[in-house]
Amino acid sequence: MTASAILEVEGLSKTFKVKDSHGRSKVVHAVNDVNLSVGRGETVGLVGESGSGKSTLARLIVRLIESDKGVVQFEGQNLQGLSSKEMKKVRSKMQMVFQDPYSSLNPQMTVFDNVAFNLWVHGERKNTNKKVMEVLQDVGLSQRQAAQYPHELSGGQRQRVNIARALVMNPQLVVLDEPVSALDKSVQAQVLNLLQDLKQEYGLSYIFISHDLNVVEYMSDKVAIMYFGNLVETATSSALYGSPKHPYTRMLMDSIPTLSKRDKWSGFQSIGEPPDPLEPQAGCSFRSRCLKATSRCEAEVPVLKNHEGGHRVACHLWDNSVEPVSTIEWLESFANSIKYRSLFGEENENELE
Amino acid sequence: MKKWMRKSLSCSVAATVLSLLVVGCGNSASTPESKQGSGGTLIIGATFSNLPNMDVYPDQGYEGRRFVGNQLYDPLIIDNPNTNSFDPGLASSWESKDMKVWTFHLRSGVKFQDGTAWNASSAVFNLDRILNKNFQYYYPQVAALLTARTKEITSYQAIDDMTLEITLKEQDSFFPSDVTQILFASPTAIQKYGNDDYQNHPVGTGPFAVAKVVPRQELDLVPNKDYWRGAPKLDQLILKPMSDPATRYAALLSSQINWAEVPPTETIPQIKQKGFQVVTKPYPHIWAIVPDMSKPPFNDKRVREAFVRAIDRKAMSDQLLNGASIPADGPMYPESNLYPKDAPAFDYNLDLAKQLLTAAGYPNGVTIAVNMPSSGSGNMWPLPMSEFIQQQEAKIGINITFRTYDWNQIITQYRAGFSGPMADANGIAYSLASGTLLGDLETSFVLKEPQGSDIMGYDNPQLDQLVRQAKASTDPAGRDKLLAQGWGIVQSDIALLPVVHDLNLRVLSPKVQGLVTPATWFVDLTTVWVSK
Amino acid sequence: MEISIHKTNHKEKDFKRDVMDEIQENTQTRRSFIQKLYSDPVAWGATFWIVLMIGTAVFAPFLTPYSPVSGNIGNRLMPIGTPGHFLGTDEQGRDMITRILFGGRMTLLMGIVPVAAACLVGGALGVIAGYFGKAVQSIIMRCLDVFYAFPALVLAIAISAALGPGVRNTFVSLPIVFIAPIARVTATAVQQIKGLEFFEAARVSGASHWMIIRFHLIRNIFRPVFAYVSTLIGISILVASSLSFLGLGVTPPTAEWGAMLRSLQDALYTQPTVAIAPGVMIFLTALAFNLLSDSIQDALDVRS
Amino acid sequence: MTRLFHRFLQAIPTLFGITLVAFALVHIMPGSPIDALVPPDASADVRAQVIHIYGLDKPLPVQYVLWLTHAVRGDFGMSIGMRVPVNQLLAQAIQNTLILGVAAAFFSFVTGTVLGVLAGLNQGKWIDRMVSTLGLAGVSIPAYWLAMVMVILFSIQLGWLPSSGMHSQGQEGNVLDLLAHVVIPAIALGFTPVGVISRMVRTSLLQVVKQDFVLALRAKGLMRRQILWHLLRNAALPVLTVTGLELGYLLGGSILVETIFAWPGLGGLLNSAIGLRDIPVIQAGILLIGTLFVLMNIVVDFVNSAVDPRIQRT
Repeated sequence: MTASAILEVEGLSKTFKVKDSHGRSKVVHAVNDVNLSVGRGETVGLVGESGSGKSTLARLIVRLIESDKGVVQFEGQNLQGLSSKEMKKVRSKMQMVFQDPYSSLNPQMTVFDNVAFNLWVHGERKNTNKKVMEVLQDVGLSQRQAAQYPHELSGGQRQRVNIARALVMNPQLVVLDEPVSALDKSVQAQVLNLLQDLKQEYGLSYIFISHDLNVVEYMSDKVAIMYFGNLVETATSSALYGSPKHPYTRMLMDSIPTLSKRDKWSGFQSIGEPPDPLEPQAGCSFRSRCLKATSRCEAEVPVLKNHEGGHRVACHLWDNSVEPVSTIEWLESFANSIKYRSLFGEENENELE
Repeated sequence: MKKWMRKSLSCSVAATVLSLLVVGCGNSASTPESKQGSGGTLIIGATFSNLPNMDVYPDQGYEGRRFVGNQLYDPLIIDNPNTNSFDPGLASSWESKDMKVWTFHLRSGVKFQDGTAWNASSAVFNLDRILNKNFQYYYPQVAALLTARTKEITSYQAIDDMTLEITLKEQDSFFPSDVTQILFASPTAIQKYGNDDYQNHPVGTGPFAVAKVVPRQELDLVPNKDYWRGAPKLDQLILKPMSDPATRYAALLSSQINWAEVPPTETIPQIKQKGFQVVTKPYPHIWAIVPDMSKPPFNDKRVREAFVRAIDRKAMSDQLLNGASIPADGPMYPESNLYPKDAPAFDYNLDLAKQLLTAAGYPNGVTIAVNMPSSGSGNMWPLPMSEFIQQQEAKIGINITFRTYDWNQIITQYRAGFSGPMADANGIAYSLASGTLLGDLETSFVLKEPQGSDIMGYDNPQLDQLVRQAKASTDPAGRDKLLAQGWGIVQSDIALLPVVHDLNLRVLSPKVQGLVTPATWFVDLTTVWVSK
Repeated sequence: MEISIHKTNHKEKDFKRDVMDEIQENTQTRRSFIQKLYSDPVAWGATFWIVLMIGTAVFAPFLTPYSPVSGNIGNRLMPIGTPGHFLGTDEQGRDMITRILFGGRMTLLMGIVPVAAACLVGGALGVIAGYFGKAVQSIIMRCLDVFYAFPALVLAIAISAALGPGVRNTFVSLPIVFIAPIARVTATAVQQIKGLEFFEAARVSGASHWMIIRFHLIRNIFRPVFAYVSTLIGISILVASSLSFLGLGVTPPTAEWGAMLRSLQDALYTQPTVAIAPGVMIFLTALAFNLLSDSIQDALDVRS
Repeated sequence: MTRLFHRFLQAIPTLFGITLVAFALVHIMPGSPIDALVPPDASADVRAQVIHIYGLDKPLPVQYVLWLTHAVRGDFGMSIGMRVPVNQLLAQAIQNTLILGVAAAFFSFVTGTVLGVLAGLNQGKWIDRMVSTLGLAGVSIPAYWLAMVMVILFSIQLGWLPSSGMHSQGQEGNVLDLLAHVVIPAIALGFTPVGVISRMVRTSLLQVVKQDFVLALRAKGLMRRQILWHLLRNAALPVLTVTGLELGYLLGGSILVETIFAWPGLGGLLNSAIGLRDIPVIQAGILLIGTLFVLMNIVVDFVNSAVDPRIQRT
């Protein structure tokens, strides 16, 4: 909770009502009591499996969907309860870049119009032309491409348009929702570098969402790990990657051996199955996949507690200040105990492709 | 009276031409080669869109009465279809000294089709059913339909087992013709089935009895072997509702029926060529537009005259209808003994029509709405006829919007008059069997509802006076003279916008024998047989 | 709101991709759409017939010396090939060519106007239903379901019967028939667009509903909806002429092909060729619109 | 089964709406229904009596509830025009309409399948194009006009078939006679769906041809005819579903065709009831058609999703 925080999220929760296969109404806690702060000029990485609630959290922050509980403070202003008119002013300072370069651009509008639309919305008619062309240039697109339609561009180019659309508003904070996951590896690097450059140039703060730990490490100052709607561990990038504390974080890291690991949708699925969100279990939501789970984990939900130097983790194992089993030991016993043994090997083979 | 001479001459010429053109075949039908024979199934394609209900007052207009009512039931007095005179029916004789108290001597030995004996008590049962509100079997639905015929009756009683006495409010020499419209049903059947269900199991004294009903499709009748006038010659009589002329014609050509009412007029030459019998004969009938004389523009006689003069009724009869009608100048048809020979004619004259319309204050024309039936008894071919009139009137600036309704609806609209659902209409195209009954003049042009149907808001004290005299008259010849005079007044006042007189066109298969072409709307089917 | 829970994730993604692919493909055909139509001889033929019909309908009074409403009763039911009346005359002695030319006016109007009107109303309802989702959508769609529950012709007949015959009432009853299907197609298209990220991006920009609908929605649903609506014109022509044939639509003396068939029905046995002529026109015109619609769908490649 | 049950539950609001439409439509008709019941020259108390008998003196919502409660029990009252229970009329009419409908569906199914197979086996050739044009012609042709043309040709000119009605005199129950009567109306009615069905057959045939098992069959050395039989069996279900859906269309087209042929079915009954303002019949008829249509859609939907689990409609 630094004074220079541009965004502070406190106790943010969101539940969805869904129907299960039998048609019964169920409540899913998509985001559960999340606290997060983003400092000015900072990049906060948000990591989690698909379905962990990170996209929902992003949409709650930019108020694409309304939260049930909690506060989002942007530049000290509580966004909840703002009228759509007041919100509109905030929106110019807080933008979002979407994941899918295909569906995130209006196919019936030119690149220029796609970007300029944001300016039209805010009634800026005067320098539209100049501003749009500038920002397109900044993201590395040419004048010719401005007049083209999205389908005439490559995936990477489209993602540049996507970024340009966010930047044309001159925002303070950009929420990047898996901005490179749909791109080829080589293009990913280009876009990531572009994002780094733009951050300097425009003085931006980022919330960078990804399931790819390597990418997050490269981008982020601070990292938050999300599991099942909860933040389970937050720390500076170096602290987290240096000594991951939560068993889940360890699992994630150990399942991705190298930086060049191919992006795969099922990347995290290899170790156990997450529980059914429709039938949440009592206690720690990770305990079914955790080898060190105790009776306490079944009874009590762990809360995010501070450890050394702002490294926070939500795990009962760390309450007793006892060093948990080493990672290797943990993994071995895990591999022995479950029937997914062979999966690690396959992951490794994949990496060689 | 040069005028009527000319008119009468043209009429007779027209009639002669017509008889040469069309009636020629009719004659052959009325004088079939073999007068002897019996049996066969007669299948009639009638103009109604649905089978009429079969209570004593069938709906679907006179078509329902002709083919259902008169076949199942008998009245006390029969309006002879061929001679235009009264014949004894269920009463073998009747008399009245003062035209107020009428005594009917009932025919003995007559039985209803279910064996119930016909006598004064069954007659009273039937009258109670329509006149006595306290009677167990009082039936408002039928009673309402007969109001115009029973309006004069104050009391009735059985003098003895076979004598019925009816007392009227006032002298009424028209009463016998009203009596022809009151039919008698078996009290046993009404008691057995109750008023509502009775119409599905009708029992009368008539020449035919119901064998089978298929709603909307056909009514099968079988002859009443014990019919008091002698059993009908047919083995079977079948009625089929076919509201569309083309359907009737097609059915005739493909032998699905052997008797077609009013086929499409343009088919007449073809029909003859194919050897069918084409039957026509003048009878009391007028196809007219009944104007609303209580509001503009038809409150002005000049507009009414202009309207009539604008229609080329000769072209309509000869060309559009291929000779199946004769032009009309008034409600009474020329062959009638009630025809007003000295009444004015309104020849086709566009210039005069235009002048009259201008004089009436419509130099730029006027727009009117007229309701009309889509088909139905006596309505001939309403669609082409109304469209023809529409074109003709447009030439002098009268623009007509025709609105089409089902015939049964037009009947109720007509009864309701221009104050009810027709309030926005200026007229209604309607076919009247005017002159069928002695009381028609009074009912249509003197009495307003509920007793009569002078819906056009027509009033002429001179006519009222004449009708009152005729009604009280005890001398039939004098009465008819007065009535003819009355019809003349109606004609010269143009209380009805006359178009054409129907000639009752029907087409029979060559196998249908023995028909005596009737001079009225009604028809006697007991003489008919169908050869193999 | 669709929640992205683990199990459905793949499917949802695939679905999005499908919709996008479709839109992209359509966009790619943007230029080739006209080219495709241009190189389609059937489309040419159909367009030629429609343009011919429109032209003759507009210039009908200059193309014929006769009146469409009044004729010479002495010349009724002349056969085809009569000098001066090439297609013969009708039961009132009116020139058939004249009647057919003027009748084309009504038929074209009855094909296009109700569909256009239904498109405005049904399109708006569909956009509202699809855009605002959930409660609004169920209310609108449940109401429209009721109209969907009748075969088009039955609904048109029932409404026309209730309102009474006449051209004006036909222009009320026909659009009502088409509103429900158009709204449904539009709502489906909107929902598909709504699931796409550019739509969310527009919302993040703070754009008003109207801006989003105008720039992001209507542009993207136009093609599928247009392709669907083009199939309705032929149906509208048929339903309208059916109403007139039953006496529930255009009333005499106005020339309209269905009404002409009705009044010529009695002449079916004496002058069959004259009596069926208006039906040929209905058939050819409906066919032309259907062929054109088919070609449009092919060119837009939206037919599944 | 639960899914089917759910679909029925979902249809309840729609069915409720249909009853509202059926009730409301006749009440926006101009003129009071009482005019069809009682002549105006009837006395006031007679009028009042009849109004009371038909319940027309009650407020509209009450009339609606009364009508609905009776309708749910299958009692639609007495026909005003024909004074027989509406049930009786409807039962007979729907039976006759079904005869016509099934005959038409049979015609369009057989013709559509044959044409579709021809087109599918000759993909891209002239016969394929002919079939697709014929299909479009089917949906462009006014059924009533086709009926008129066929009557001229086959009844009047050639005298092969009867021009109207359901059976000849005294031939009730004679199946051959009924067949002779049903031919023209069934073809006129069934011509429109031929195009839709043939297109469907063609598509599913082409889809099946692509599948491996055809190759396998060929490899097994099966005769061409035998392969075709296999193909048809695999393409049959979607085609049957489409035919089922088209039955709903036939219900609509039957109004015109039945009127022309004086076929005593539901369409003709409804048309004449409209002319007569026979309110109980109109209401019951509209309700019946709407309900049949909805049920048919549910069944078709259900069969569809049962056969092909990929199709999940909301």
